Amino acid sequence: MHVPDGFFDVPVSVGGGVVAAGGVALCLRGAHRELDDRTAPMAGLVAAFIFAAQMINFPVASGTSGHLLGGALAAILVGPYTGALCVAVVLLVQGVFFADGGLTALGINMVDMSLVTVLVGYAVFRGLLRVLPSTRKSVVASSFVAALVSVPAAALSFVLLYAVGGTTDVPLGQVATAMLGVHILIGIGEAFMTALTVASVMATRPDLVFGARHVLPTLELRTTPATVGGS
Amino acid sequence: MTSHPGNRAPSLAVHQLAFAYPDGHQALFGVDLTIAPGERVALLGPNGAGKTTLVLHLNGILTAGHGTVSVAGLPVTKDNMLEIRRRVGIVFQDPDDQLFMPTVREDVAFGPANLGLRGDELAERVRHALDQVGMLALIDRPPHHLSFGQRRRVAVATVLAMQPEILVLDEPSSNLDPASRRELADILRDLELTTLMVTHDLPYALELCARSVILDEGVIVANGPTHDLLCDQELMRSHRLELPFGFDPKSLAVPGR
Amino acid sequence: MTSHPGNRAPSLAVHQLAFAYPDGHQALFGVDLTIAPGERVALLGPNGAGKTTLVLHLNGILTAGHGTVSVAGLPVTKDNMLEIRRRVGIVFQDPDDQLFMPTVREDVAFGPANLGLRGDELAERVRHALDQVGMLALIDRPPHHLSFGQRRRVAVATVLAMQPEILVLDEPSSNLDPASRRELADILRDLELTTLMVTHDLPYALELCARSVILDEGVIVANGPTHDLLCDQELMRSHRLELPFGFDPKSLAVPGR
Amino acid sequence: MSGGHSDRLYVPGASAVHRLPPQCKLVAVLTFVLIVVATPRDQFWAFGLYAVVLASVAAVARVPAPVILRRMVVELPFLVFALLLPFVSHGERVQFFGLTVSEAGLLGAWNVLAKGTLGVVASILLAATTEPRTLLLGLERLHLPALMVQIMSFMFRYADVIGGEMHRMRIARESRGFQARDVRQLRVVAQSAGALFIRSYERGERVHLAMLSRGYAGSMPVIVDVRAGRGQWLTAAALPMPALAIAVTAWSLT
Repeated sequence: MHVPDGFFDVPVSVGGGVVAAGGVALCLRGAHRELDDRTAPMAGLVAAFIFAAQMINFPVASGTSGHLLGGALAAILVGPYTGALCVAVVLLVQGVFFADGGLTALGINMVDMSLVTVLVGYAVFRGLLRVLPSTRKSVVASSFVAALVSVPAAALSFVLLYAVGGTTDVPLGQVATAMLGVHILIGIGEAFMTALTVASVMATRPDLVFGARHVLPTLELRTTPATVGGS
Repeated sequence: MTSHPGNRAPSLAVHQLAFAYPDGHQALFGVDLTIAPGERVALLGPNGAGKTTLVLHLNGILTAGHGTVSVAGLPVTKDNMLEIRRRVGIVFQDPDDQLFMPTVREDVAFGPANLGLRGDELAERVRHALDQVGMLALIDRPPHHLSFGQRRRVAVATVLAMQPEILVLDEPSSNLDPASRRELADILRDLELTTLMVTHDLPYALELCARSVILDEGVIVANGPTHDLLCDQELMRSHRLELPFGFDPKSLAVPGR
Repeated sequence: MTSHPGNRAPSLAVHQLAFAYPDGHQALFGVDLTIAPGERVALLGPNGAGKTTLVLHLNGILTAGHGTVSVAGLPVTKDNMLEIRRRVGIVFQDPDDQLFMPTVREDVAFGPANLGLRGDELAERVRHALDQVGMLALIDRPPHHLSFGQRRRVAVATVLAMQPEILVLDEPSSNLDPASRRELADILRDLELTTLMVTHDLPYALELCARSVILDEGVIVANGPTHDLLCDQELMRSHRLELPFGFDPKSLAVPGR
Repeated sequence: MSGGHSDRLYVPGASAVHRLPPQCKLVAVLTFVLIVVATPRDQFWAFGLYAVVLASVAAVARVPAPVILRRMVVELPFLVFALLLPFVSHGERVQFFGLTVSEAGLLGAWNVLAKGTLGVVASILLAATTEPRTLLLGLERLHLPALMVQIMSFMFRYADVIGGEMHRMRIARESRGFQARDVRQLRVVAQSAGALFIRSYERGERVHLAMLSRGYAGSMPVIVDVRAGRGQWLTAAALPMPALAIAVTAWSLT
């Protein structure tokens, strides 16, 4: 859903740009707080990963395939600030270097696909973890719901923006229903992919799942007296 | 497990294979290569000679622009791709490209499970393959946490679990410490499986393979006993294959199989 | 460029270095190592011996739990970290980790620019370093367009551009084809720079380094002429260092510097 | 064979367009697209003239038409959306090729198609005449935050490396008989993605170590800089200025 030029009128396009710039500036500061002087290489590598992961096609139903958007996944793996920043970088690169998404719509694209997906996805994820027991299963389940909700949330924010500054007069209720319907379907694919990816990282390097660091087991201490001669 | 009656079809038969990449770069210019059942052959050649391109044709990842490949008599075509991929077991250079599952067990089970194996039969395949490379004790560990040498051995097991007709190894000795190198050589020798070994490591080729072929600029330029090829200084030099310091094949007896 | 008066402080002096990782795993147990200006020394040892941990202490990426490291007389401490990192040039094993800038020129300039060099002086440094490794012609290329051997050489240049006191190479011969291996050896020999070479490649160690030390289980267990160590079969075997097939150091004259 | 595709964007050349400093081109393209977006949709002739302006830039830069056409496929998903607009929009119905459609929707579809296409072609020309590296320098000159530019720079450097790893992992999977046929194979695809993430993250850590070892202390040194003179800014204005003239005329006619 990389919006091209001409979809939105000039005021909303510019407004989107201003909001996106503010959001990205906030994320830059947040990421720098989390990663310090590692920010540039780490965020760069994570952005490259998202860029590559978006090229992984996975089968949806016989014949059709989908691909990851990655907002919720990035937020859960590397934290909301770095995650949103990385997705924003990917969108910027796609717009400026690959002509994928209009230059005037760049702000709107960033707001929908980076800020909203990450904000909603991460809020849902952390909210669920707070009420669920501290287990790996909860982390995976929360990832699933977070990703599932994040995609229609982005679609909804798109519809809202369109209501304000869309260039064609369409019946908004119908469009919203259609957009949500389609994006709930896309969200299911996103949810499976996100949850399974988080599960596989949890299995090998649980410390690399930012959103679930508190679920890490504490070190086990063996306080039984040592037997002489070993077992 | 691997008895080879004399009149079987060759494990691998490559005939007049030519290939150009979509960008127009031609990598192979008519390669002929036949490997008999049970033989171990080294594929030598400088960087950019087309070695990887050739390997990717053996199991149909790339398909020939011209010429044919067949494995134990079965031609590599779209229709029998699954059987071809079972028959040709490729161990890639970087074990991290090959191992992606959370545990060693799941990684080794991946191939045979794709072939439809389930339950006890699958479990037995996995155990046997890991046993062949001496890694059975690590079956429940994440591959990510193993040493490089252990990962290389698990990568070999992932392919052995498919009971291949021919084992294809891409730079098997790279990045191994001396002891891991020797241990892998012992394992490969004990397997008694048809093997094609793509390598820069000339001593390793001499140690393991009675016969070698040299690929350069997309054609086979030499084919013969490894010892003879390595002793032909003129031939070696002209294909950027130089023997390492202190290694003199002339002083060695020809190793038997 | 590299004249070494006899009475200078040692290029590297490691004294009683011990270190444990935050998770409690102790990797070094009191390492002593001295390297004189202009010397080339090989650091041998099996996987997991603590070699990487030691290397990361040399330029203060890790800081000692106990003991000291000093480079040409300057102790490795927080206060003089920039000068230490100039003096100790580490070439990491994977050139893709080391070449992170968009072009070869910028990559080689990165180190000296961090030291404050600008303009013509910087440009001259870059050109000279690339010239030393024979890569000047590729100065404007992106690193990912180079072959593996070329990238390894550019990685060496990135460090040479800082005019280090000591060059530390982590597995310099890994993944190189025979010709690239030899070309790199020629370059390293011509540099005439104090060098510490961490390697599994025993023939390469013998070819390039008159002296070797063996690190195992966090201590230096042997220190002497490379040729002598390699000929001591008992010593080598007990530290998982086995000579490759067909390589017999006894049959070789001791290579001079 | 190489996994990435960032190289394919740039069409090497030495034309006046290629030689312009990147910041001039960025500002020119952005202004041009903004003007196009702000043009009243019912002034059909204006969009024809914009296309002529872009075509002359392409001619000066010697970017072949097939290259531009091939890259325009990124626009396809929105073509579908635009085609739907006449059927779902409000307003008076009119006959169009035998179909009853909304007049406003028809205009809306035209609006999106015309402006979207001009925007895509302008972006394609920018990427085709400027190396990614240079474009990054231009963004830096235009005061995009330095940290942002660095992140993009690392992303460009490693997109091919990670793409290559991904490509090799896929080949290794397929070599063991894997075919991604339906939803049940999703787990395997996701596990590869997880492994790829861990590899990327760990490479980031190693790159950071390598940077520290060469004296990195938190800020990247400025090694290459691109400056633009008044003349170059004027040359770059050759794109937005005619567009502005067209737009002003279009506005005055409505």
